[in-house]
Amino acid sequence: MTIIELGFYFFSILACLSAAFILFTKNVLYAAFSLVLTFLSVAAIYVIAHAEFVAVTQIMIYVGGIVVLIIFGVMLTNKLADKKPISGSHNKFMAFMVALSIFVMLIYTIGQINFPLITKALEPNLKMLGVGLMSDYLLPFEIAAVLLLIALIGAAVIAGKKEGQDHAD
Amino acid sequence: MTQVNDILDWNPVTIMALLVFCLPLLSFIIISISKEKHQVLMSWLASLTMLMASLLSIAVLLQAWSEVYHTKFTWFQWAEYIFTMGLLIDLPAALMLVTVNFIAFLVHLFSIEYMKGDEGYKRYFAFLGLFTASMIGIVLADNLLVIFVFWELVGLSSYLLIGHWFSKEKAAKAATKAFIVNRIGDIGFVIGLSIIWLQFNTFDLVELYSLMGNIQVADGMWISASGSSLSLIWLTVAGIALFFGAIGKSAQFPLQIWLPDAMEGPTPVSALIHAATMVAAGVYLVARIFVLLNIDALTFIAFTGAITAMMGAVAALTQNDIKKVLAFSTISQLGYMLMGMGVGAYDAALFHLFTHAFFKAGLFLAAGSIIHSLHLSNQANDFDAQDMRNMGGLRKSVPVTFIAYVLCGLALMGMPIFSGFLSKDAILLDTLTWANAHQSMFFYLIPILGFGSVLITAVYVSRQILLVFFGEFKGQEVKSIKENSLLIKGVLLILSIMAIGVCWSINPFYSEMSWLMSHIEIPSSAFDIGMLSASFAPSHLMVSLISTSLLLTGVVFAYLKYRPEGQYFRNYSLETLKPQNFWQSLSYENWYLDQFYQTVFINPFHKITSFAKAIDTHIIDRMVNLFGMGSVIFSYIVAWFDRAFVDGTVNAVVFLTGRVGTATRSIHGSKAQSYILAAVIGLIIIIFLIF
Amino acid sequence: MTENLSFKLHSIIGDLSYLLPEFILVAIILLILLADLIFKNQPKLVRLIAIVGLLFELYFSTRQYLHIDKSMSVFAGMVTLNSLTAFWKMIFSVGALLTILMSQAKASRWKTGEYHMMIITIVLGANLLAMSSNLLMVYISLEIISITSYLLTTFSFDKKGAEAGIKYFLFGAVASAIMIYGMSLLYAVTLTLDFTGQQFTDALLQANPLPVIVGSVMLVAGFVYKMAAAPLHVWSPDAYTAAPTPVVAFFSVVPKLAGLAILIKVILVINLFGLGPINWPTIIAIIAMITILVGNFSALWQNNVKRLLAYSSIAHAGFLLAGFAAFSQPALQNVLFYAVVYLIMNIATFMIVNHFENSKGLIKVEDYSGIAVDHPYLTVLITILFISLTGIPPTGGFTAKLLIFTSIWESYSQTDNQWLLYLLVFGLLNTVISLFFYLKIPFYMIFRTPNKELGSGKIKFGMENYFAGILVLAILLIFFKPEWLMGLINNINFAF
Amino acid sequence: MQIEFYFLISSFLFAIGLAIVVTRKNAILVLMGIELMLNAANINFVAISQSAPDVGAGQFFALFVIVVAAAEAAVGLAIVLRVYDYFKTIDLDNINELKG
Repeated sequence: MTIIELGFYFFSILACLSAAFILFTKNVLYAAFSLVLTFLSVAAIYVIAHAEFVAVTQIMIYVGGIVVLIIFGVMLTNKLADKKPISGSHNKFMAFMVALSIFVMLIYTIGQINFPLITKALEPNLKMLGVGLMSDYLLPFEIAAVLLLIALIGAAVIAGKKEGQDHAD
Repeated sequence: MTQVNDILDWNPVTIMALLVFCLPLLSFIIISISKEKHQVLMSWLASLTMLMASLLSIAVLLQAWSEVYHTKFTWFQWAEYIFTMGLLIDLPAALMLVTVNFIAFLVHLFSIEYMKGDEGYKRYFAFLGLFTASMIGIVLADNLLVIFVFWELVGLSSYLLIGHWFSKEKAAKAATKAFIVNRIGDIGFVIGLSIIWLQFNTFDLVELYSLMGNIQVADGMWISASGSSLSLIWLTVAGIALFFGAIGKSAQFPLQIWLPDAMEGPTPVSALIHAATMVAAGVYLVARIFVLLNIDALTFIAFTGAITAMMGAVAALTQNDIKKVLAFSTISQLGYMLMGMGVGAYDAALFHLFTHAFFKAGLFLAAGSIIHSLHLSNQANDFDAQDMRNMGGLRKSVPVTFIAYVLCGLALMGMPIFSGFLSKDAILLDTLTWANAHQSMFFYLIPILGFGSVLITAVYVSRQILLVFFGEFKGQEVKSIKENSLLIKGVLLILSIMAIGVCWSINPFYSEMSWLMSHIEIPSSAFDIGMLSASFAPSHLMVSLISTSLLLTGVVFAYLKYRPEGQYFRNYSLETLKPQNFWQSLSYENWYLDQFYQTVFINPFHKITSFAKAIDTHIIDRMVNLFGMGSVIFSYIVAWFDRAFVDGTVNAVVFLTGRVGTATRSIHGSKAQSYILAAVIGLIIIIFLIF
Repeated sequence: MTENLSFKLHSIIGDLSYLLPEFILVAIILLILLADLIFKNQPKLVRLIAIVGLLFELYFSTRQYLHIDKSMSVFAGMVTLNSLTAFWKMIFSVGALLTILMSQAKASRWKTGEYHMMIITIVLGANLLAMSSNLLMVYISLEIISITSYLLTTFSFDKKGAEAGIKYFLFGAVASAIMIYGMSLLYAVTLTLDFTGQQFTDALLQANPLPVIVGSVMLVAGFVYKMAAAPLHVWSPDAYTAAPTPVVAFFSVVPKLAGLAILIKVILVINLFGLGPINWPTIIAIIAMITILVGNFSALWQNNVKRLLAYSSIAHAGFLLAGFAAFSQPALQNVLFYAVVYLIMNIATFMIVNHFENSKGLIKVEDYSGIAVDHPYLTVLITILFISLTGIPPTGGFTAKLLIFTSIWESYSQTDNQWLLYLLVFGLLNTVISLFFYLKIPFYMIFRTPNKELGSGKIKFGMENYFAGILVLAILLIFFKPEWLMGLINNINFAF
Repeated sequence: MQIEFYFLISSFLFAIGLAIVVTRKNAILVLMGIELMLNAANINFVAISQSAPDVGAGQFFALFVIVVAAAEAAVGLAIVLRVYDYFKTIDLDNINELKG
């Protein structure tokens, strides 16, 4: 067992455990921190899969952006001073059945896929990604820009303005 | 695939016919955009256009007497198929054209007086124009699809006219009922259309006639000239499915329930739509598609018609509403016509269609005249001018109406020298011939039902005449009842003259000598209908004698039972509402068909729909409920485990209540996520099913 | 590598002109943004920009429709352009134009600039979705539509809007997560994202059935969700009830048809000429049946007009799918025909409903009692529209349904797939059932006595009613002269 | 490392994400579940890109998913805040006023 394989197992188990923790914890803040852990483990898995840039992006955007947003959301919607941000759950039995059957189905499916073997070790691919973004993937790249613009404006409108209030506040 | 590329040219006859179609449409448009203060002027104008249309259609009839005119043009093209539209004027079409226009003209005239002062006067005349135009569309169209289009338009305008007094809840309901029941018949029409399309790739009637001439029937397959073959059963299905459309429109068993309710509309509308024209469209449709029908389909039609004739006649026996009696009698007479079509008496059935149109319009308008007179007289506030229990002795007050009513009534019974006798006898003769041609006794059921209906018809017509016109008036002020204006009287007189047999045949006792019937040719069908192979043709005289004696028996029976001195007449008042025995209630309630549909279709349908709604919006909650229960049980087990192994009882009870609380709370609400859950489950099921 | 790259760049620069309509859309978005920043509170200016821009876009899409006769792969295979996609683009821009025209009355209450930007963004997404030939492109354009839709749902800025927004958002996000998981499975099987290529088809044909089934179903689920067809329709009644009416009209047309466009495109590929593990015609037929059933039966008891129309649009999605289930070129033409007719009649209905809602505050069916007395013109219009939605002559709705049923029947007689027969009979029965609820509103308008509380009296006759009148005329015209529309559709080259 | 292992983890994360989405009442937690599901798909893409002939495709897809997820999260949280304004809670059980 090489060190890489060891790392892979370690981070996979970490990702799975921290994800399961989100499912079971009652405290929303703990869940958010556990999510950070999951994202970091997944980033590590990306690195093992020779996708360094994706891993960096994962850390930058997910850990640095989305989780921060989420934690802001938790804090804005809970009066932390009074009590812990606790939230329950429901539909447990049903959800368990559904998630289990989805999981089993996916496992079966994976067993049926003829995966190609990884023959070559990939060289660092940052340049390839950069060139790709400006050539083959130019159109999605530009469209994603529009998407971000609209999402930004929209989020500002939705979250910012209450009915009857002016631009002043 | 496309057989039609040459477009047939216009000629003077078809142009005239097109004009006949456009005139009522014009009247509809002009009246809709005119101002309300000109409404009386407009109604005269509408009558005038109808007069012009009638004259034009007579001109068309003269031209089409011995020749068929056909004009068509491309409507639209889809892939390699061409859909056309056009006019096909043969003798039945031309006769129908005259009938529709002439009766529409008379109804327009009648309505000017009848609807005077009505709130929706303008709307009424506008819709009348729309209806007439679409009816003419059905008559002239050369193409099943176009017929279907006008078929729907006729349904729509009839809907609007039945609901004319929409502020009456009953009228609005009746309109909806008529529309929906008709649509059920239309499903059959559409299925028939699709089968015909599949086999022949055309809807054009003339082409269908020639294509049907070239089909071959071999090994139970139905092979068209182009080589397309279908199992023979589909030919029967197509015929019956198309006939199903006619069942809806012509109010045949089992869809006749809408017609009695449709009497909520103004009486002239009932005369035009629900007696003379629209309901006859079903019969006319069967005539148009006659060559498409094979023996099985025709037998089906014959039995449906005969059963309806009997059921309608029986239901007419005990009605109290003057118009409902006529409505049921219409159902019964339409049954006659279809029975005639089914046994191959194409000419006789059409002949009955025309004679019936006139005398039934006469009866309805006479009834309308009575109702109008009673409305104008001084009666108590809650007086129901349509209820026969309020009438009696009216022959002195409204003599002209009385005469018209009796003349048309005699024609309806089929009394010799009246028009109804000629056509009804022709049909009965043919049913008997047809039954003879079949070997089984079973087929004699149809002539038996036919003759039986003659008897019952005589009874209910006599009953109505006796109850309405004889004896003493049951309302308050008999003196204030006045005969209507000259306009109404004139219309009634014209129609009652048309009820006399001489107008239709030189010899009013012998239908074969009718100028009309002898000209209608039975289209040559690919199937042997069985008329020709009859081993024994019954004598005409014998049929006439049987039917006349049945008729007289009926009249005598009716006189004995319903005569003004009799017990029935004396007891006949608003107080004795209830039918006295099972048979009477069966008749009064129209064989309990409405109740039957209510319990068998509508109630379960309501249940199913509310169930479906519940499924869509609540299934998740139900599932959650179920699993909530499951988790309660689960929690009990856990609790029991706790109690037994972990902790003391006190703790366990606390824990248990907590658990039950969570479980019940999870039963409520939770829609957003339940939606997701349901969707995911749906996906899993789909994947599972595919695999 | 460098030569290769410069070649690629050259071809991309050459391809730029093919995306002119989309560039115009982006330009409109930016212009509106600028206009909103520089001239504050100028709703008229914003509307003007949007309308003129959309007209330009429509013009260029039409040019594409007229001049492109074979499929061409543009932007390194990200999108394909042919007359079919150009036709879809025309439909989308007409839908957006009509929506903007009808939102006049209320737009000033919402944030006009943002509102128009979002409508245009959805059109952009729909255009790209219809064109895309790469799974990545499909995902991004679908997300543009979805994210903007979540935002627009909350644009009524009230409690209901917020609730519908969050429900829609959660449902949509899960659906897209499922969709990309399906994409990843298909990618694992085929090792390519370009689903129009040979490699994709070949790999699917050789693969084991289970991964293909799971992957395809998860992928298609995303489109079915966008179309609001069963079993992923549940979000739409809530969203339609709460969102502003013009937005609902827009939702019920543009994203739905965009979903249909990509669904057709993808399924024609993964059907693998009928050799694949999934019998797609049957699956589509079943989905169509369930969708029609759910739409019609749930609509029966609705009191809220918008909710009723939401279910009605679910049912129409079912009919669109039913037409597609026939799997033949004429069937596709008929689906396009139905789509156009549906666009016209649905938007026209919403125009009138919106008008009543704005000027008289009519929300429930009962509120429409006796409207006919004061507004005969609008009553006639709405009656014709409902007749068309039911599919009764003489309206375009009838012709469209007739064509759909004809193609199902033809396909049934050729393939003997029993499900198609069931679908046909079921569809016919459902047109009768739909009569019950479609007639409800005209019934109340004509046959009920007016509700005194709402007050009678004429209301201001808005500009949009003239547009509604024109659309109704178009519906009637399509019935009498269907070959005009048919001719447009016949020009389309269906080779993918 | 075999690709199967990546897929195994991803299917586990997907199932857990789904379970979170369906069970947790708090809207923000549901959002976290969605992010987990997206990550699961991303792992697949990245894993396959190691051996696919077109090396970049999977990684590009993952990149774009991350970008779109960011936009989606921003919009989602904006909507959550709006809901909180009106309902004073983000417990999905209580956000249920639109009825069928």
